[in-house]
Amino acid sequence: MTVMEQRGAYRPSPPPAWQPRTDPAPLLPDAEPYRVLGTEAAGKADPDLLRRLYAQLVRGRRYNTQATALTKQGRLAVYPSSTGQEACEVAAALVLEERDWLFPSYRDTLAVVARGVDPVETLTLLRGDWHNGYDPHAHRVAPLSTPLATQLPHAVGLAHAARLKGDDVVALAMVGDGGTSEGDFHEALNFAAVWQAPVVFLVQNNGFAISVPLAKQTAAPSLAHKAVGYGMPGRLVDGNDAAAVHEVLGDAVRHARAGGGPTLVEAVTYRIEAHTNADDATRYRGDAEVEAWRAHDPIRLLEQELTTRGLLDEPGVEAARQDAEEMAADLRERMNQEPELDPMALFDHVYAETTAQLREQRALLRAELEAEQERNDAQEGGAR
Amino acid sequence: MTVMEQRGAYRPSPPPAWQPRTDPAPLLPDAEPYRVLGTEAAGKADPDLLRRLYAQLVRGRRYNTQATALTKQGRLAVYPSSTGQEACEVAAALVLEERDWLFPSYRDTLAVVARGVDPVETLTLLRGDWHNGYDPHAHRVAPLSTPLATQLPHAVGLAHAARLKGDDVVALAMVGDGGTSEGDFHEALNFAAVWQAPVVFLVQNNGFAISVPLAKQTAAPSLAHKAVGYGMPGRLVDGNDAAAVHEVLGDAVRHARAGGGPTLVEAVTYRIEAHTNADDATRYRGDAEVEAWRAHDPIRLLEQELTTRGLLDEPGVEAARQDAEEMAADLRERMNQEPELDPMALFDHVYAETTAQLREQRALLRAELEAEQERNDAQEGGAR
Amino acid sequence: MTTVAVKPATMAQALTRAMRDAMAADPTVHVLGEDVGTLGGVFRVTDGLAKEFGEDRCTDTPLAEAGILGTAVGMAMYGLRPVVEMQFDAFAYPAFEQLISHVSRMRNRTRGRMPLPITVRVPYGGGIGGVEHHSDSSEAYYMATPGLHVVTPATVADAYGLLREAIASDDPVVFLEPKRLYWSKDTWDPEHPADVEPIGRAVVRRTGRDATLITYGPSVPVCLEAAEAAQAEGWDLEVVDLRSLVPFDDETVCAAVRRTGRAVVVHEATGFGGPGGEIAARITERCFHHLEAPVLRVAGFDIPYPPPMLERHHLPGVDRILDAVARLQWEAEG
Amino acid sequence: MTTVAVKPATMAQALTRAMRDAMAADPTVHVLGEDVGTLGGVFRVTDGLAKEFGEDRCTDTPLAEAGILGTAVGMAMYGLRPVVEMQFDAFAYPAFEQLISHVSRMRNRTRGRMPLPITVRVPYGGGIGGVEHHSDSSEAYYMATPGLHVVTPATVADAYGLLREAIASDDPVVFLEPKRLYWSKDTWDPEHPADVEPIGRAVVRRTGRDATLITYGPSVPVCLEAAEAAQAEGWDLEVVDLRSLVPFDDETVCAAVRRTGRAVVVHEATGFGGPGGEIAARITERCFHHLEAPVLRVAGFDIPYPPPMLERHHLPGVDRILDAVARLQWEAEG
Ligand SMILES: Cc1ncc(C[n+]2csc(CCOP(=O)(O)OP(=O)(O)O)c2C)c(N)n1
Ligand SMILES: Cc1ncc(C[n+]2csc(CCOP(=O)(O)OP(=O)(O)O)c2C)c(N)n1
Ligand SMILES: [Mg+2]
Ligand SMILES: [Mg+2]
Repeated sequence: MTVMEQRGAYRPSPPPAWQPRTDPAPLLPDAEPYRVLGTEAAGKADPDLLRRLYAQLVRGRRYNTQATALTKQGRLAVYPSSTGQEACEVAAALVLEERDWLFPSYRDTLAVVARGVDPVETLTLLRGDWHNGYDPHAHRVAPLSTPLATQLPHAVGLAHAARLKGDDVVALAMVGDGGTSEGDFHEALNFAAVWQAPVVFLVQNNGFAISVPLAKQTAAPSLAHKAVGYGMPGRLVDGNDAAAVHEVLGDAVRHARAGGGPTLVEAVTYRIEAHTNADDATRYRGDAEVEAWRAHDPIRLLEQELTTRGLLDEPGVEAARQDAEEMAADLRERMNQEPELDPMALFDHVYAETTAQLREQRALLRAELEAEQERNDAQEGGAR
Repeated sequence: MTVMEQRGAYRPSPPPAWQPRTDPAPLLPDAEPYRVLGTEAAGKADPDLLRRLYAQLVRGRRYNTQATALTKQGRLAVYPSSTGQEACEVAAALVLEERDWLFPSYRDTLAVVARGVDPVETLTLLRGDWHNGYDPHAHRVAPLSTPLATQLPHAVGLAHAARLKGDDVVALAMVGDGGTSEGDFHEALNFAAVWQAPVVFLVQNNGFAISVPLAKQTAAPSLAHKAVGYGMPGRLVDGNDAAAVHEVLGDAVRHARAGGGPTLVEAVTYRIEAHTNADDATRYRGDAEVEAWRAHDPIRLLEQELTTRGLLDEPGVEAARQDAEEMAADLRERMNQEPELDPMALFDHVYAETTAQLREQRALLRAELEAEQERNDAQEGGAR
Repeated sequence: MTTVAVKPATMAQALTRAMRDAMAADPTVHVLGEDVGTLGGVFRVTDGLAKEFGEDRCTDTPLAEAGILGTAVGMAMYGLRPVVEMQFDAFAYPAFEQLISHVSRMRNRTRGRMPLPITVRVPYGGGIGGVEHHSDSSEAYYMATPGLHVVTPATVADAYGLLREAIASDDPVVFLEPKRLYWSKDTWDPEHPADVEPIGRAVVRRTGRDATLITYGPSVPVCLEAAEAAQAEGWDLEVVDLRSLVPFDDETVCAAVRRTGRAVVVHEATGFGGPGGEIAARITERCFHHLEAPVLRVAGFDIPYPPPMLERHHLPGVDRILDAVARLQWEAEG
Repeated sequence: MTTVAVKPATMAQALTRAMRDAMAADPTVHVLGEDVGTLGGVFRVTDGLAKEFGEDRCTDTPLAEAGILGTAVGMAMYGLRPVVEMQFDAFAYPAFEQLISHVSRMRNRTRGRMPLPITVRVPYGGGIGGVEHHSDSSEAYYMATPGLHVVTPATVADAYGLLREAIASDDPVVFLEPKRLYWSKDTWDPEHPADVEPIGRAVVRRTGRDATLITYGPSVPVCLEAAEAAQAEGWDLEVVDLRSLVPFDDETVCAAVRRTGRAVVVHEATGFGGPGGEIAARITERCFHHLEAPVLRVAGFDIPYPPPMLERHHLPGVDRILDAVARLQWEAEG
């Protein structure tokens, strides 16, 4: 038998049948951000929900201006404002059940407050008396995350653990447009999809990562298009339309709770203020763009819808304003009090049980502070 | 003016026009892996190219079996075979121009050899006499990368640099299905798309990351679908069809060279051997699957096409086999020689200029080796 | 410490048994990592766990170390006790940010409200002929990170006992497994894990009068061998196995050094910036007037880990240890 | 070293000038990082570079540190000299794998054929009231990694000179910029960079007879202040500014310690596993019989970096340094 004959006995066959692991079509986002306010869909929205959203938006805006004011008074080390993004912040909080978990980034203090955490405790990180002020378990809110996108795998792990335990808990994780470029974003979404973890990823695309505009961040058709690469649905929504954000997130949360797995939601919005009070936005963007977005203000959008439909009147507006003022006054007053500081606390929670090393260092600091106290007392004594 | 009237003066407008940054439709991969061999498309394929591919595939298979044999003889510390994946390996090498760059992973020694690097120098890492054997600049081949996906940003940076310098150089980077889960994969593809860097990403989806099957690695419709999330085209190709892989990669290389930016290519293939000689594949997969893929062997596929079309006859097959045997004999012989080892080299390339510290340590080792030598000489002297 | 001899087992087997027993005792213990399920890990240390406890308890993850550790953080937040396997030392580096910025700090950040009882198992060190990136000794990175415990066994009994303790700890523990001791064998009684000293205690493996070798993990057997060889040269060496780099057992170490007045720290990690500097410095701070000579270090050279065929020149061996002992200024003594 | 006084400038300005001059002199120098272009960096250290040299030379990257350093590796492979900015110390951690597994090893891996002349600028340290993750002193991680140079200026002139040298170096340099010295001012002559000592040399900033303070970066001014204050207590202190942690200048340091017989190492990084251990250990190895007391360390506590309102308790200050000097066993002297 010749070589060719030998080979002829072998008939290569087609590859084992290939099929897409999932149908990509339903995963792709709509061609335009989904909107409710000012569209026909608004008619189907629950009036009560719209009113609750409105009250929270007004509070949220006031919270933002108050916190920014506190930076000027030196009461906060830094504040990244979510002015203009209140619809996302508020909807993210309101869409969750009590048993669900929220994973905020540093910009999302408003979502944390809207979820019910004490605003003063929420601002602890940014005031600088400790790294985190609230008990994460009390309200099921993870600490505000500063390293970008690192909170996303946490949300996935928590949601996965809840599912393993048989609890129908959903985790909602927030991240910025810039944060989507980090490897952690990728790894988190992939784990979530493979594990079918009940988690919702909310990307607030506010146009900028500090000074870097979206065009330098990604070439994707939209950030929501990233979803298909993980095998999860991507949704695109007008991030200034509170009703739309609430609806899209609500769908995603229900989907996740029902065992349908994760969703990626991109909310298109805009950061009206500078990155933080320490930033100078005039270095990288013009007024015209800001003004165009001011004209699409999330509060005004909802206000118009509500008034047009007769769901809000002047006293209603006034009541919301009043409520927000009270919140602000309370916040102002409490933030104007000096926080209680205990330097010894530096050693208390490094480990479950302190080490011999840390005991030594604790003693050193204690002795220093006592000596300082003595010197101060002596000086005061001298002065007296 | 009442509050409502004041507010009435403000008319919220739609958001600044939203549009996808790129049209997603052309970025999506075909519904099935692209095939040439055994289809009508084969008629258009260049006979010379097919013959060249065939000769290289036969060499490649022989190279794989020879290298595996060398592990059994203790001449290689470890060998990750690309048996079954030769079409991808060979096409990746042949599709590039001399001035282009290849970024291989540890499994891609065959692509490196097919690009013209001395097989012995290529195997240095796996023999264990040094971490890399060849001069990367001589053949424009980066060192084999062991940490998964870390070579991808390198390829992007190099391609970007070439473009900045005005050189029409393309970088082709290889990675496995498992490697696509790493954050570096994500960051590399994103940078490439934003910078429109002339780089082609070739994912060899061989079904497994060591023991972990694709289904535990991703829920995506296909790995090629990830492309759309970066705003680059994704292509899906039968990785055992050398003509198809060459064509798809060729298109991507030309596209990149012409300034069209990066492409993600997923080649669907199969790892016929265990992960490496040290792995036991029976722990995680059955024979049936392997056999199904053996029946779709890249060499036989091409052989059938060539013989059917009268482009290959018995002497041609024999010549290819002969050529491969010579390569194998040469490799065997040269790998059976002990590599020259110079322990002092450990200190030579840590820094451009050595440090006082390293000089001390070098002296220490030299003294130890001299003492060892003396002891050995003394023993030999005693024995004589 | 009494170790009841029962039957010989390898260190790898003891580690497997530790996870198995921990999983059986506590349903919140979950193992995750690359290839830990069906395959049982590339070193087979998780062999059988997926079969016994199911894939939800011992899970093959996607291939992404930051993702593995990051999701483990979330699992721990929800009350689980994840045991994470990093496949090799150098492949833990992608998870560095999660480890430093979150795992080590979450308890402190939340004033104790959100502890993270995570065990990160890292096969480490050389001597197994591994190609590049498979032989790093990365303990200096972990030691420099407050909030982590850093533990490494050198005996089969310790492998079991320390891993059980690590998993039970309410703090994150980086558990460094000396690769080249995986196949070391010893008799050991899994029924008496309490016979093992707790995390945070060093153990004197050999008493001696002349000088003290301070070491851990893969270098413990080497130091014991060196101590035997030293007899021939007339030195009686004490050998301390640190077991736990964090917390560090100053008491045991300093007592051993004070007894002998001379000390050499031995480890595979590079010398410069490696663990030995810290160890030598703290011994000197505490035992200065007991020292007849400076504390010396025998460590890996200050170079990237060598290729397999050259690694023997890099690793601290008996001769290099004895040379260091010889440099402990014996003349000055009399 | 003569520094011709020309006009006062801040350290940040000197750094900008160094990059500007390097870019003007060498077209292969490229700056990249987050916000380095249009904004000029969050500390404005790259201010004006994009405008002067175009966005291709000073590039705002996507937000991904591993991607930034990883692409810089590729750029260096093609003959460019990337200068990478990491926005803050803790945000360099995502790039750790690229740094350790590639940047530090590529030259060695390729036997010198593929050097990577990359400068990684990392603003580091505390004292600026930064919230969590904005004040880390991460130098111990870099020191423990062979193949990297680790450099940190403490003066305006050094900021310019060392950065020029780092960029010109054919090796990767981790260039640590003390955040709280960014706005420190000094007269300094950019026309005479050669007046600056090269990388690898420590400099005695103040001579003294009684004890030597060994320090670097942000702690240099603190040590100089402490030395002034010590005069009042009757101690004449020498202050050594290391400038370069890798390579380490044993010669200058040991000469200074031998002169005084007593030494304290001062840095912000945590003590345990921090740079001070290495420094104290190597001094002791080399100067044992010149030491009247053990080399002591004044360092950050072994805790995660504190929140802004408590950081003053953590940072080594004048009092804590003087307390350490007082513990240098002066009684034993006479
Ligand atoms: C890992 C990491 N890198 C860098 C930073 C510094 N940083 C803080 S905010 C920011 C921009 C974030 O942009 P985006 O994700 O869009 O969120 P936004 O601020 O717009 O809400 C950067 C670069 C960080 N916090 N973490
Ligand atoms: C960062 C990193 N993590 C883990 C490993 C260990 N490892 C080596 S190969 C491999 C599987 C890779 O699978 P894939 O990417 O599909 O490539 P293949 O081996 O199939 O070619 C793993 C986990 C590694 N090399 N690098
Ligand atoms: Mg943003
Ligand atoms: Mg694979």
